[in-house]
Amino acid sequence: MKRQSWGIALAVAAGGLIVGTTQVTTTGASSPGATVTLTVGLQQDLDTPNVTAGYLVASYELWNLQYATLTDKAANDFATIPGLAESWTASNDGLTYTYTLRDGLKWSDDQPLTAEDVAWTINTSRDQVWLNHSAVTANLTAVALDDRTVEITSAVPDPKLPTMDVYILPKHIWEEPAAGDVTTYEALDGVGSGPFTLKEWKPGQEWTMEANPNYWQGVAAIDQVVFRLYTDGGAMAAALENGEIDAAHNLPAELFVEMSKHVPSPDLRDGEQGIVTVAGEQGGFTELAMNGMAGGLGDGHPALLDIDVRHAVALAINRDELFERVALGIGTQRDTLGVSPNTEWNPEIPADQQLNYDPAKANELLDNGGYLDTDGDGVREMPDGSRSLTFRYAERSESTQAEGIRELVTGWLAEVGIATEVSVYDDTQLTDIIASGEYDMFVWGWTPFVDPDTLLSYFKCDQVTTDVANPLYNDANWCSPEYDALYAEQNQELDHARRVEIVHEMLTLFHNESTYVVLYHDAETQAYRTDRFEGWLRQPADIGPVLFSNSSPTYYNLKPLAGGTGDDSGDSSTAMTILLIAGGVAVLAAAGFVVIRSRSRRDERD
Amino acid sequence: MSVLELRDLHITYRTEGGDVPAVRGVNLTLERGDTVGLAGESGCGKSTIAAAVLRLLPKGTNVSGQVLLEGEDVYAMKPGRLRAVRWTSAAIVFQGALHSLNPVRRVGHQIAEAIRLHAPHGSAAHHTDARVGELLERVGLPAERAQHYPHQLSGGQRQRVLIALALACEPKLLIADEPTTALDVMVQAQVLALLEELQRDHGLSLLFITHDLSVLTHTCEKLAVMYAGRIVEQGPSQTVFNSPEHPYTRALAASFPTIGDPASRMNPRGLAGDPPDPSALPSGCPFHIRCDVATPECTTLDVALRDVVSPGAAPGRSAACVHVGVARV
Amino acid sequence: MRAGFVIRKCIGAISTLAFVVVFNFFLFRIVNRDPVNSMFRGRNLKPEKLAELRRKFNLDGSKWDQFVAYLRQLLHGDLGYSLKGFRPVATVIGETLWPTVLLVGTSTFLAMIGITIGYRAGWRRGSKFDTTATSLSMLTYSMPEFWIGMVFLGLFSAKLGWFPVGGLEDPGSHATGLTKWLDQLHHMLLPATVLGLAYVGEYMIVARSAMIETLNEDYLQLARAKGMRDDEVRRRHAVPNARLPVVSLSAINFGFIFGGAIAVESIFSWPGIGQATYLAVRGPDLPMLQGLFLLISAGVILANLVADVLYGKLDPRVAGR
Amino acid sequence: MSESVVELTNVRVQFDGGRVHAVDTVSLQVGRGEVVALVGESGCGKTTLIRSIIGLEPLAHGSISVLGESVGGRRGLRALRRRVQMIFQDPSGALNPRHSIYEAVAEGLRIHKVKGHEPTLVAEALSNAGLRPPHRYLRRFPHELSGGQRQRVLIAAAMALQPALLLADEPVASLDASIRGEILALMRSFVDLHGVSIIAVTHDLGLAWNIADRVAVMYLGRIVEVGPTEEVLRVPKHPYTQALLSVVPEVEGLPQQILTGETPDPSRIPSGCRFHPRCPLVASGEADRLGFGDRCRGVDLELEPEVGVHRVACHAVTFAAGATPTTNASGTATAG
Amino acid sequence: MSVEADLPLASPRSIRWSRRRASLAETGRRIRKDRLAVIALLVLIGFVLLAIITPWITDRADFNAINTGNNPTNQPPNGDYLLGTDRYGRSVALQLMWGARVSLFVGFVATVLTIVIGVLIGLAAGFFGGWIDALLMRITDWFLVIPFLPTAIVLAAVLERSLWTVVLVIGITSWPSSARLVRSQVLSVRERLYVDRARALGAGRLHIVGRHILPNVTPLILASATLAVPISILTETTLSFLGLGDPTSISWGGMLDQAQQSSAVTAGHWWYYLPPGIAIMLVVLAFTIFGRALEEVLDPRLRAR
Repeated sequence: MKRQSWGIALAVAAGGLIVGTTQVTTTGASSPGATVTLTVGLQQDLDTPNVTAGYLVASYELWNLQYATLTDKAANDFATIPGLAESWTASNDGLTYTYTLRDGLKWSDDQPLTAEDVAWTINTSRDQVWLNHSAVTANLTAVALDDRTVEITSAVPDPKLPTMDVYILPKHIWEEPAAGDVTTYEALDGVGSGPFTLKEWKPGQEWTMEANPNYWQGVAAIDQVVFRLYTDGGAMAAALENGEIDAAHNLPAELFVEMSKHVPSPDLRDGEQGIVTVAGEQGGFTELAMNGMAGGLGDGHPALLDIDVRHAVALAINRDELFERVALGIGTQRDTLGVSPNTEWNPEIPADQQLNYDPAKANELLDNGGYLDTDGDGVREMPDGSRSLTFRYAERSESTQAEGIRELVTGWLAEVGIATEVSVYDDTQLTDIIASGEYDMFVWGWTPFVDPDTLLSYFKCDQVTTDVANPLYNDANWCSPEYDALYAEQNQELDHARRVEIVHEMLTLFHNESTYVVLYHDAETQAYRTDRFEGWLRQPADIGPVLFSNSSPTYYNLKPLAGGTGDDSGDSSTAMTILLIAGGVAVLAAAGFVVIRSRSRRDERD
Repeated sequence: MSVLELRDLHITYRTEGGDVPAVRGVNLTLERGDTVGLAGESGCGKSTIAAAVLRLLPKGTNVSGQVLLEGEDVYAMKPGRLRAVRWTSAAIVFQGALHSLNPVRRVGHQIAEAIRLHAPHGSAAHHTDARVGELLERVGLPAERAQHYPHQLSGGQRQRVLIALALACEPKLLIADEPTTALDVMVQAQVLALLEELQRDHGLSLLFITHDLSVLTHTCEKLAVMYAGRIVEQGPSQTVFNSPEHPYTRALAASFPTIGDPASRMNPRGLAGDPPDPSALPSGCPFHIRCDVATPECTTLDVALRDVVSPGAAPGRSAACVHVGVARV
Repeated sequence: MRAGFVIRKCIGAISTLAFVVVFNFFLFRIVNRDPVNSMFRGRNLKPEKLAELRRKFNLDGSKWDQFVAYLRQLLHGDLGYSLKGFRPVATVIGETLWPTVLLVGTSTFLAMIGITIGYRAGWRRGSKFDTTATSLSMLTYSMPEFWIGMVFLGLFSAKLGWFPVGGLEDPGSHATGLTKWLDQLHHMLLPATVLGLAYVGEYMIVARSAMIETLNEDYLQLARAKGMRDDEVRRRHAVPNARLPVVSLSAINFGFIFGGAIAVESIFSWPGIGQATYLAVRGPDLPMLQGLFLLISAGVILANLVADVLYGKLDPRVAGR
Repeated sequence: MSESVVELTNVRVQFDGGRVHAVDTVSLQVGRGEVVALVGESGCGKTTLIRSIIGLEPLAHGSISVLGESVGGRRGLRALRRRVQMIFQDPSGALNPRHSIYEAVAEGLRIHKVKGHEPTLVAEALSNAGLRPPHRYLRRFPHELSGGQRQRVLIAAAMALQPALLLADEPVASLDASIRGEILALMRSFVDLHGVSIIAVTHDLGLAWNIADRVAVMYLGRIVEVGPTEEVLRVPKHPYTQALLSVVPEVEGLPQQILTGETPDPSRIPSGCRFHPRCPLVASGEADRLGFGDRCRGVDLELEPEVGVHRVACHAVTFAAGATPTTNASGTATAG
Repeated sequence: MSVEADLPLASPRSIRWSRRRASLAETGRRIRKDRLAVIALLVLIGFVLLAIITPWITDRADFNAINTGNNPTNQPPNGDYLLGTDRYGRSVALQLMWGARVSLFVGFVATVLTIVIGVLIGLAAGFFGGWIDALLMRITDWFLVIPFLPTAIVLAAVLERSLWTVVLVIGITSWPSSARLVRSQVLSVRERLYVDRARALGAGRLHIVGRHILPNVTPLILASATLAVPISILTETTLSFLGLGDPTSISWGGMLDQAQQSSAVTAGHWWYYLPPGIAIMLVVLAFTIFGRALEEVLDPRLRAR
């Protein structure tokens, strides 16, 4: 799990990242034999194609397509299904799994893909602490029993197994870089086992992936995918509407809403069917966090130690209005954390425990707690009168929604007599401030992995930072032994139903403590054109995104529409020609004018 | 045919503050080989005349009367003809040699430019270069100076370059507008000597404009003294300087003391008051407020230039004062 | 002493560069930040790995040690690593350099049309041409370049669809030769026009006042007296003198255009230095920003040096003695 | 002979770290009520010399004393600058365009805290300088006055402090010829009425003839001839003075002797007699014929020792007089 | 000549005052002749007045998002909302008015900072000369050459986001040109003959600086300050647009940033990004026109022409 801005493979964060859209421009989908190209617009470039070093959302999409995993995730519900491994067996103690690879697996460069590749990837990533592998492989040991059999042993009981969604890398390519500093490897080799492999990267502009002829499920129906970078979301939306791109990821919310209204678009060109918008949930959410001050670091406001104050804060916030006005209703309102894109982990909070907008009750709680406005300045004071209920409120400069949230939240808090002092930080600064504990409340968010364990682990007592130089993950500085006990239990519970139950209990507990006021669950704003391709898949079904989902099954599933036009390059080049001619004429005319004028003027002054 | 003839020339500048009459009815004739000095205080209109001859006045300046260069009215010329006449019929040695030369062009280039502008088409470049060298040597500078930029030359050298430049197209008339004002005495003497020599050798007509009456007396045969846009006295220079008729000329001449003359020893003389503001001239004779012999009629009567007919007066003298001329007969 | 003049100017430029290096280093250490900590939260990285990363970003040791290390790196042409995926800053800059050179070059060229206009306007001070040109220049000068970009993008790309909404070339284009050239031209026209428009006014105004400065010079009067045509006087005598202030201001303006490119490139998704800066600012990717700043400064310092030397060439008085 | 107001002894002024010898060993004495004209071409050091008297240029060598007190050091500077006043060549530049005439005249009074009713003092000063009635001028600004009036304002401001010595740097060079006489007459009247002494720097020999008691001719930082005006201008002894006089149009009868070459450059002083490269005697071979040509080229010399009131620094003169050529002796001129 | 001027022996004070009045009147007269400058000045006065009275005639709370829940969002201009509303239903017109306060405030304060630094350094360099001059000018050259906007951006990116940071950043990056200007003016005034005369009169340094140099440099400083304000405003705008301004206060640049963030351009919400842009343009244009007119009147070098 990670902060929203550093999305990881499975989840994609929205937050304040400059994300892009996808754009699909094809050249000649209609003519047989021509390359079928899907163009996707997005607002974020790759950081690096090197899977051991990158961490941006865009890069995960690349790896999802380029590297197959032992087990796949079902498109509709994330169920673990066979991937490179066609089957697996578990040992009795549940610590060891033996996977059997499919027959005849080949890398895109025609080298055979063997169990040795798998074992090498798992063991090396564990030893070298690769960024995107080590969370899964930290406790694993893999042994290649033969070309098609690999045995993986976990040092601790792990409910996540047998799911093995780690990118398997081609040993013959990576062995050499891994012998040195693997993170400096450029990884432009484009050798993989997934449906598409990297063909070319033009940093700052786009990257192109081409269909892998050796993909184990067979070669994809589209020949290549171009990921096109737009720094400006509006420009990306315009490109989608103009047909320059086929799909867009992370559209600006306003334009997304606007587009949603116009389905099908009234100004379609011939043969176009329209633009479909998709608000894809990933389990990510935005929260207002309050400093619980466990661990003794920092200088949080003492009033926040009082659960009544935290409840009052939660009750003062009209989350429904916030969701409608700031998130524009894109996403879902949920009472507590999302710990997985899979909604089965979300608990139902009993009605009597819900903390819905009720300023009267908030006032009552505060009044009863002795937090009264004794000096009549509209702001309550502590019961002992020592200081006022003025909270430092931190937000991220990267977030486009921060302003709306701030205006509303601070406004509502003021209405129950709680003052705020707003500061704006970039992510790096805010992280440092949170680590130092010198804050009262902040707004940020998380996006979870499919398995809830990681996000749940962040709120354990041992994740409270006590050393500024080595920040841990419990950013609310909240500690509950009860929660910790439940965590330990689910962590090794191999019975899925039971594990879900425990997680529900943990989340309800967390909700009731009101350390986080979960404002809303975000959704990816995506849109695609329906005139050239069909087969768009949402993951998970009905609520998830079509692109940048956990395993991004859409691309392989897409088929070009017969008779679909979309080769608009003719259009634009005609326009360009006209334009150039017009420009040329204008330049000539201007030059002529200048010459004539200067002729006629020559003698004026004499 | 006269080389230059000014006929009833009036020049009025148009400024934001209203019209400023700078020249008010000047008649002047230069025959071939004549050297005429034009003297007067600042603001009397003498430099305006220099600019007027080649039609170099600012746009919008009102000119009436005629300027005849070899019989042809400069103000009736078509632009092409005007350009052809400039520098070939008359050339000017401007005042302030530092500013009259383009600082970013080699001086040789600037001379050559004038030659090329008026050369028949197709004349070879090396002819021009040779001619530039020749001209520079003519004014006492080594030919290599052509390669120098103005700032690399001294004031006197620059003035020589300007003279060479003026000679480039062998004009019949040379107008020297305060050519020595900024120079040191000795250099001034050098330049004056050079001008005299050139005038003699080339049979040039010379219109010499300066405020320094004593310089003119030595350099020019004829002298015209201007006051407030008008010539107030005219005649052979020695007689004008030594026995002026007009009270203004008399005062002006007296302010150049003759060294060795006991009359001026410990007795500086000059003229009270300041030169008149051309935009607000006094009524009558504009000089009357500074004049020590003014009479009541001077405040209303502005006498035109007329011949001095007093007995013993040198021929060709004229003055514009009620006290001279007819009155003395 | 021409050589002496050039050497003097070079020393000046080098000292400025040295200042920029020092300024650049300490500027980014004003705030105590540990990007590594915040960047890799949630990764369960071992402390050894974090320490290794810190070393990589030159964040360990005292400030002085860091500075020495920084200098050593610089001498090897190493600008450090971007926080984005450990890519060497120098590599990233290398990739973004060409599009910016293209864009800034084109728009500078466009903006320099203002010089010609300015000369003419100044020459005919007060004429209708002058009034029109000056008014328009003041107008474009007063508009923030990115705002012009927003308006143009909204009008010509989003609404009218005449131009692509951004990028260097068509998506997935592998065109070569003329097609590629035309494609890039088509993409560049809008941002280059915006950037050019934003600065054309400044060039025009500077050129105009430089021309007006020369208007009353006596050598123009002399040139006219020589029998030169009016436009020749302008071209051969007025312009060479009016060029001097324009040259030195062009160099300074070059820095401004670079600045303007940051916002404009980001609006038009132009994959150049400007967009990289924008992304680095929003990141924030401090090592990247540091490298970019150094590069841009070096570019502008170089431009100034060229202008200085050119100035010496154009005006013999400057380098003459 | 009256007591001396200012006494310069072997004054040397250098610029550019000693590369340029603007003034090179000059001695001069000016008596009370005496007017001395310092003549020479531009660059000969005459302006530098008077600026050094008022402490605007530091001395490299030698000493200056005014009314018996030596100049130099910051202490006495202010007092000195009351006793010595200066007027400048360009009256427009010497008046702050933003200060009214009143302030221009009052400035010195204020600096020196002159006792008395300031407006009265100012009005009197203006009146004395011929600006009458004074109150018509008080509120005016320099640009509203003519050049002559401005120079009168400067003179009024200087004289308001009742100085003993007036230094005039080309006081009429920038004025119209017709105005010059009036200004010179005004200056002379101050000498006659108030007994002020004047050192007037000029390139205009006519000015010297008009008002000066004595003339000192400078060439390349050194006085080459000094003496009573009538003698020096009527019977110049130094070839340079002779040449200078010959080219002045106001002088009748002298055959013109135009020196070749440019105004001398004080950073490159020739060896021997500093005038020898331009000296007509040397150029014509006359000096060699008479046998002192080598001396002209090789031996530097200063003014003759005090053998008379009219003194010269020329090998021809000393040779003719049979006197031993002086090389290092430094004579002091006596006031006439 | 006025009767008053003829009064004999007026007191020095009255002379000084009448002189000041006269020069002020003269400046005013010259400016008044420039019709464009007068219009520019009126525009400026209009904006400043608007900025001043805004808190009296409008309520900041009216466009606090918390109070705009019932307003229509993204409405084009209409009877209720003269310039329409933004994505949170806030009146663009109100934002524009309050934004004027911030933009002008930053423009003025940053300019004051710029000028103060510039004048101190320029005065010191010009007056003391020698090594102080050489050192200060070397530093000035450094700052002059390093590109202004990138420097400002980098500084603002490193420092915390607030209005004062923006002010500081503009001050730090834009002082060199005013320092150079002041220095050159000081040098030129110092060489004037009247300064020589003052020294010859016995004036001390303080007297010369106070009576001659400063009064002659001040008008130029004033003119260049007027010309520096629009640059400060543009810089603030750019920084805000790049997200480096103070997000908690609304400035015109911040509005443009907001417009950009909410995709107003591509969504066709022209009323959101045109008004602040036009306001910036008007103010900058007015300042520039007025500044240039002022410069022409106050700068003797330009006036001479």
